[in-house]
Amino acid sequence: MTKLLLLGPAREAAGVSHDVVDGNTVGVVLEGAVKRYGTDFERILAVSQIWLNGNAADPLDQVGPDDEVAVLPPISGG
Amino acid sequence: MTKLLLLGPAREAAGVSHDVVDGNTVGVVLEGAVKRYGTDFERILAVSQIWLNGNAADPLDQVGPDDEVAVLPPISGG
Amino acid sequence: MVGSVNLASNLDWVYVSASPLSSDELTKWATRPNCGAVVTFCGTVRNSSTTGHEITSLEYETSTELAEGRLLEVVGEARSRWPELGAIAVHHRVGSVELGDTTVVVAVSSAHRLEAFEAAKYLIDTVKISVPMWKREVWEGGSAWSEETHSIVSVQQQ
Amino acid sequence: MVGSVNLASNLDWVYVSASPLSSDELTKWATRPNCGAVVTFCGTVRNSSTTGHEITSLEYETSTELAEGRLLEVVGEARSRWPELGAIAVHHRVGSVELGDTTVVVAVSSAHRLEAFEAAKYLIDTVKISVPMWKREVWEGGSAWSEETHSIVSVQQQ
Repeated sequence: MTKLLLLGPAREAAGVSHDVVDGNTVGVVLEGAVKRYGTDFERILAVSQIWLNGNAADPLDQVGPDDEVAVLPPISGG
Repeated sequence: MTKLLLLGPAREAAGVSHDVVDGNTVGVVLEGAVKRYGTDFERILAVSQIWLNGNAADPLDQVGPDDEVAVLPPISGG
Repeated sequence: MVGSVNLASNLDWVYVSASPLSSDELTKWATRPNCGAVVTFCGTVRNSSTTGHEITSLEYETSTELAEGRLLEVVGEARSRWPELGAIAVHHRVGSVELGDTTVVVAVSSAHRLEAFEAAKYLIDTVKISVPMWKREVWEGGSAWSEETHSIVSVQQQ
Repeated sequence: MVGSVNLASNLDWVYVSASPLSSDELTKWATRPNCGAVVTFCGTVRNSSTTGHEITSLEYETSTELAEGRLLEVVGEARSRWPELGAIAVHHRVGSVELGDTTVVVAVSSAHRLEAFEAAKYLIDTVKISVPMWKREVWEGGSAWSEETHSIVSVQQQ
């Protein structure tokens, strides 16, 4: 169980900004997210950065219930 | 007769900011100013720029009663 | 005073806000007795679109926590590049912003002006590419994400 | 609104003033619908002296007419170097200016930020060396002309 934060187009494709997903690594959490939100989300995830607690994450990083995995699609500047 | 404008240290050395001096060229007007204000003024004049009606002047430029000769010592920035 | 302030020094102030930004407030805050120069940058919404519509406003979306964290990283990188800087403030608007309104303000003070200019330019250039911030263009009857996009880059890359 | 304004365009505003300057007024004035960037520079009196005294204020002296004329020349040169600029304002204080108070403000707007930064830096650099302006340092019990001086240079030389 890990917190998931979905931003911009990822939030729009998922239909939610915050969620909780099963999994003990970043990669497993994101697989669960794709299963839950479908192919629009999967397409955006493919070009997104993944942060864990505010820093760039690796799919193999371990996660627990207090961690937050964030999906950050390409940005459009200020 | 030409208007004379004295600025910063030139104004201080002359004791006046505005004056009227005889002469039909910039050079003659400035000679008259040196005679009137003395050596402190002369020393500052030697390192000053001279403008005639807002533009850089030559000692030989002709002047009349509506013209203004300005003495601009080195500046100290903003 | 709200936003993430480095309270130890009172020299860094970053803020992501849904309320109008005041460049005057940032300029005054950044002005310090030992600093002869303050450079302020304001980015405003202009009538130019990536989607071809007559836009009436922009809608900015982010995570305040992630965005303020990244803004503090950008400020920290500026300090390491220009150690002589005085105060640094960076505020970014979120939510709906009308045409002509300010979306981002940077204010930097320094004893001398060269570093203040260089640091202000680095700060806004880096904020634009390093801080998570998504922009929707809004027009009469519709809206869409801005079509000029790029991956978020680290604060060292600029 | 006072000072020498290019009324034909309402894009250029120079002013030599004995009253306090407002960087906020210049920033707001320079903000235009087609300009996404505004860069503002404020120069303030700091506690640093060329004469070795504990200065309490500065005293600026000029001819308003000559100074405003030269400021318009500086603005004109900036326009010829960066034709895409929006509005340009340069205000300079004269008379007595206290520590911490603003002596000069430059505000420049542009569609994109690079030109606004470059032009603002050119403008203040050139104002400092091209505009007739004499500075006295004032301390408890005395005053003297600033000892850092240089000849006035043309607006093209920067």
